[in-house]
Order: sequence, then C-alpha cells, then structure tokens
Amino acid sequence: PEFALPQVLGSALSLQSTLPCESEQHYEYSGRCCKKCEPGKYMSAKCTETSDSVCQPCGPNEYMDVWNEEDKCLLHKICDQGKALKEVNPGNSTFQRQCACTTGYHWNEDCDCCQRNTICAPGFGIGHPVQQDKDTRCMPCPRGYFSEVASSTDECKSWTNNMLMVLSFLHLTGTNKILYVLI
Amino acid sequence: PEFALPQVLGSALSLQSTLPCESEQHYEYSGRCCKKCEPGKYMSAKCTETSDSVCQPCGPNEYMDVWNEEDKCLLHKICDQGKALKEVNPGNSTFQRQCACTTGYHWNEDCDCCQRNTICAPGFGIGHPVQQDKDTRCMPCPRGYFSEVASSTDECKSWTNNMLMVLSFLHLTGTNKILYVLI
Amino acid sequence: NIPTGTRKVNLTSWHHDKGQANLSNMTFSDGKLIVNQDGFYYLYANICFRHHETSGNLTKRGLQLMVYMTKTNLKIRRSEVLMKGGSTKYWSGNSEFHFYSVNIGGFLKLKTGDMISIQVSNPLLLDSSQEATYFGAFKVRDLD
Amino acid sequence: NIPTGTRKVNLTSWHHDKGQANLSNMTFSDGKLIVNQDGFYYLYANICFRHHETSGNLTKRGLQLMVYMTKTNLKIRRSEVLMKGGSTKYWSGNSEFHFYSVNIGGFLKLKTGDMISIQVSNPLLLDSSQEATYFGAFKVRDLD
Amino acid sequence: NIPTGTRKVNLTSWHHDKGQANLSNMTFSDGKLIVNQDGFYYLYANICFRHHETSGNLTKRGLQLMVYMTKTNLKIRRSEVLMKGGSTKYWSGNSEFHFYSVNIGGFLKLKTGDMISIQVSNPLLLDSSQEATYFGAFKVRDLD
Repeated sequence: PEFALPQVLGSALSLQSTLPCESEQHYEYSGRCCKKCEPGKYMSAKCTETSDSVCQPCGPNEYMDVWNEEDKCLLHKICDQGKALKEVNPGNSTFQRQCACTTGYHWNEDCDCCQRNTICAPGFGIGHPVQQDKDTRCMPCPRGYFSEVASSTDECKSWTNNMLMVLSFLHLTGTNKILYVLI
Repeated sequence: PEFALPQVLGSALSLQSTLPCESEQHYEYSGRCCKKCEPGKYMSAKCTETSDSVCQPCGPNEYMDVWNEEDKCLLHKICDQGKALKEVNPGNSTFQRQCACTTGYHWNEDCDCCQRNTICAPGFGIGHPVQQDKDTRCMPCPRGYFSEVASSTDECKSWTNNMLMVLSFLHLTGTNKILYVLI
Repeated sequence: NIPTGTRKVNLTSWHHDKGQANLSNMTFSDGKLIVNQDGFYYLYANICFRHHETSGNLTKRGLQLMVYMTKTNLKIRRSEVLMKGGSTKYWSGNSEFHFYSVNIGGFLKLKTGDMISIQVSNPLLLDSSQEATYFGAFKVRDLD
Repeated sequence: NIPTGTRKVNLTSWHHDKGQANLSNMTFSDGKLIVNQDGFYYLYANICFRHHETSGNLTKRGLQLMVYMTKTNLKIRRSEVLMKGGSTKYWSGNSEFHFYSVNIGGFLKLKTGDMISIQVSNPLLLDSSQEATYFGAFKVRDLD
Repeated sequence: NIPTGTRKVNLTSWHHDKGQANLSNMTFSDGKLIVNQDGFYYLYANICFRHHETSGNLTKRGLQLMVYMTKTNLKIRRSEVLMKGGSTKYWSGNSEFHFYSVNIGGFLKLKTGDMISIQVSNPLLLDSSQEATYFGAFKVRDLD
C-alpha cells in the first residue's frame, strides 16, 4: 500500500516492531526510510539506496506548505481584479496567497465569485463585527436606535445623537418646531 | 465478414450450400453455429469449440429486448420529472421503459423536450381523438358550433346546448331581448 | 422556487458499470475515480442542466451553472480544482424549457492514489440521463 | 421566418478526406463512421450555429441548439444516443449576428460494425466551415 | 467602458511548467506549441471569460466571446484556423457577475515544425486562472 495503516494505539507486541517510516517528514522508498522535502521545496529526485532525496526551492509564484514528495510546487492563485478580488496576503514559498473581495462584496462559494453584500432595509442596520469578505448581517434596530436608509454599510443610529441632527436639520431649515419623541 | 450476405433469391447451385448460421437466434463463432442469448439476458461469454454461449440475466434498471450477443444489457431511460416527463410503463428486463409528457405538453423530437400544447384560438376547438403526448390539433368550429375561448383543451360547443346557456345568461341578467340567430 | 445559489455539491452517485459506463485499471469508490497507475491521462466531463416550467419558477436572480473537476492528493492532504467550465444564465419564466450543457477536458499528470471527483452548482437542475451527464479519464501514456 | 422547431436532422454530408478531415482504420459511408476494430475510442464533435439578420427574422420563440452523437448497432437493430450537448437560446432581433458553439466528447467501448452518426437541431443555422463543425473518433486501446 | 469588439488577440503568456502545466516532446516558445514529431495529435483548449460589475459597464452592444486554435506552417508560410468555438453574449448591467466558458477539441494530423497557437476575442475578459483557461496537445499515434 501507498501508505501504511496508522498503528492501533495499545496494540499488543508484534514480533519485529520496526518504527513506521511513513510520517509527516519521512517516506519509504527503495527499501529505505528517507526524508521528505521541507515546506518551500519540492523533490527533484527521490532517494536511492545510496543517496538522499534531492530538494529544490519553489520557483517564483509557487509555494509548498507541507513536507512533501511532490515533483513540483503548487502555483499561487491569482487575486483577479477582474473578479473584484484583491490580494490580502501575497503568500510566499511556504504560505498560499490569500485573496478577498473588494468592499461591498463577499466571496460566494457557490458561484465562485464576489457577490454584492446584502442591503439592510430601513429599520435594520449591519451587525458587528463587520467581517471582510463576508456578507452583511442585517440586525433589526433595537429600541433607541433607527435606520431610515437601505444600506449595506450603515449601522442603526441611536436616537440621542440624532436628536441634535434633527435639531440642526430644523435649525437649518429655519422652522422651530421641536420633535418630541417618547424614548 | 461479420454477417454472411443474404443468399440471392434464385441463385444458381453453389457447391457446398450449408444452411446460413447467422439468424435472429444464432451466430457464427469459432467455427461453430451457437445460440444467442434470449431477451432479458446478455452474453457474459461467447461459445467456444467445446462450450455454448453463457448468458446472464440483466441487472436492475437494465433491459434487452432482442436475442443478442451483447456483453451488457441496455440501461433503462429516466422518465425525468424535471423535464415534465412521467412514466407510462416501467418496462422490465425485456421491455424498454416508456415515458410521456404530463398533461398539457407533448414530446417535441426537435428539442428533445416537453413543449406546451398549441392553444386553439377562439373559433377553433381541439380535434379528436385527443392523444396523450401529442400536440393539440385545432379544428375550425363547423356550422352549428362555436368556441369563444383560447384553450388547448376545449372543444367547439354546439349552439343548441348553448342557446339555453345564452337564455339563462339573459334570464340571469333580467333583460328579455332574445337573440335571433340564423341556424 | 428553486434556490439559485445552492452550494457547490459533490456528485457521488455515478453508474460505473451499467449502460455506457466502463471501468478498467482505475478504481471507483464514493463517487471518486482513483488512479492506480502514474501517467498522463486525458480527463473530461460533460454536464447538462435543464429546467421545465412544471418544476416551478426560477428566482429572478441569474443562475451560474458550473462544473468543477477536482483532484484530491491524500499525501499532501490537498484538493485542487483541475478544470472548470460553465456559464451564467438568465432563464426567464416565459419559456417552458431551458437547457444548457458544458464540456471540459484536459491532459494532466496523475499519480497513484490521486482521486478525481466532480462538483456542480445547482444540482437540482441536472439532466442525469447517461448521454447528458458523465465524466471519465483514460491513460494516454506513462510519465517521462 | 426560420422555423425554430425544425426536426432533428441526421448530418450526412461530411468531408472525410479534404482539408483537415482524415480517415484511417475506419470506414465512412452515408454520413456514418463505421468501426472496423473493437476497442475503446475517444469520440468528439464540435458544432457551431450562427444567424445573421440578413437571413430573416428568427421567430420569437426560443431556439434549442442541440447536437446528438448516436451509435447504431445493426446486430440488435438499435440506435442509442451516446452523447448530447447544446443550449436553449433567445436570439433577439436587435443584434445583427448570433453565434453559439457546443462541444461534446467521451471515451466509449465500440465494437466492429458499430456506426457513429451526428444529428443536430436547426440545421439551417449550421456554420459548416471545417474549423467550426466537425466530428471524429480515435482508438485509444483494445478491449480488456 | 470595456470595448466589446476588441480585435482577435494572440495569447502568448502561458505557464508551461508551473502548476498543472506540462511539456514533453514538444517545444514551447513565444506562446506557441511547436511539433517535434509527425503524428496524429488530439488538440484541445478551454477558455473562460468573466466580467464583474466593479470593472465598469460593458457597452450595450452584444459581446462575441470566441476562441480560435491556429496552426502555422512555416514551410508554406500559412496560418490556418484548426478549430473555433464561442458564443455571442448579452451581459446586461443588472447582474454583478457574468461567466462563460468554451471548450474545443479535435484529432488532427500535425507535422514537425507546425506551430499551434490560441487567439481569443475580448482578452480583457479572460479568467486566467490555471483551471479556467488552458490549452494542450498530446500525440495519439504515428502517421500511417
């Protein structure tokens, strides 16, 4: 078999218990237990009876984030601006590049694309914490808060700081009727 | 050749006229004339000099409706509800499953899909017999019949039983003008 | 209504020995084709989507009808999309039947133990007849 | 107007030895490719449909542009669709040119005497240039 | 706005040895695959086009999203389209994302020195991830 079955914990004595070679950093090949290549490298040649594995560093735009026996590194994905993606972590030879959707959009696994964030109707505001690349969570405005706009970015505004806004609004327009609101 | 040319009628004497093996139930193989497998079975092994053909029954959801040398049965088709098809005959190991379009639709060979039945315009009624899975045939209403609706299911109605309807209609509305119609 | 944004789904229930399906020198288990011999393989898939008005209305938003062929490499515990294809579609209500097929194919290096599987969007719209939706692989030659 | 619902038509007039067309170890007659050797074959077809406004208006109803590859087995006097592909299309009047191509392909077991043929819907819309509409098969290996 | 009818463009910047890309017994230079051995080859290409509303509006006119595979024969200084595929598309503004993939493939006779290249329309709309847009060829057998 390609890889040996993991030893059952607490297994009884077995006649010739050789330590299993196959592990995160080792592999069995041509009768030897050889070292895999470390993250950031790929295996250009397997070990032989007389020589160890030969590892080469990944090229530009490539990575390998695990100990491996692969004959090539993996290619970094493209943070495609044409799909409204931007790079949030360029990645390196041991870490995969990370992309995220530009503001106002979130990654939709189903269409493999950046979908517009949900717009919260009046009476609702966006929930916290606002997570990048995640759809808006619309929360009904609790008592003492309100939202009169449909928006995918606005929170519910509390009445208090809005009272001043209302006043200033009134002031601006010159009528001096004061809105009495039951809090 | 795979199959012998049919003897030309009235052909002259041929030196060694052996009865042709190839027929609906027989086939020629390894110099012998062997039996094909009957409907409902497939041939898991051809005959040899010393053994006959080996036939196995079709599996579930499979059929074979002829004597054959096939190494597999045929797969029943799917009466795909998602295409407005319903099963009219489940079929069995010797008979293919039959599907038909749900009411109001007919199978269109061109698009391989269930197409809406034609709607007969006012003045036309559906022709008989109404065949399942066939498009409506619209017939102009003959003298003494009429149709005032666009429908894919209604026939032309005869005036007679409609005169009462007209009267009752008038009666209902209380005006007592009687429609004189030239029959 | 048929939800348009159903999650990308792994297709597992394939015939592998009935009708036109065939299997030799590869293993099929749990919807995955498992490679038994290193080599260069030609991989392909054909997926048909369909919708008939008798199945209800599609929501107004557009559909994205996609197929993905994925390779799972157990050694590095990694799944990678090998090939993808599909189209956004606007299947309006006024037509009784909608149909769309996508075909993908490519020549790729596979190793013993690699597992090939198919994912699609909108599985409810799949036309699952054997001539419409199928996938496969054949070995073309050994590795160099 | 160009009727949308023209019957599914068998395409028979293929070049088999001109231009890019090639034929070896198979027979071509009456539009059908005839298999001479049992084996696993890769079968494929590419069909292009097109319409220019100068050819008149298309009827308002949608089109369904389809290709079917069929196997005829004379022994059991049976024809079976091996593969199909295509799409419903809404080619409105306000654009002067419409174009759509469909590609199908698959790896299938064929026996001596099997006959492969192509049917399409809407043959009047076919783009019959050699790089647009073609089909073929090549043997990959013997049966097991 | 993104011009719809941009000229047919030759694609030259392909990976030939990174990720899933592979090259053996053929030469790759300046975006062209060069044949080193006469033979029958299976040629294929898969091209994905996409547009997101954040990249600006597409002009009202329809798009024609096409791929062409071309053979250049230096001896007769001739280029010939071997295969083509694609579709006219009406990507309206009210949907945030549009996607379309086209696949072409065929079995063709190639000679040493023949050069295979890919042209597309609307290169700005290309989805250039490795699983979306790729092309290739593999030799099936020698010439007769």
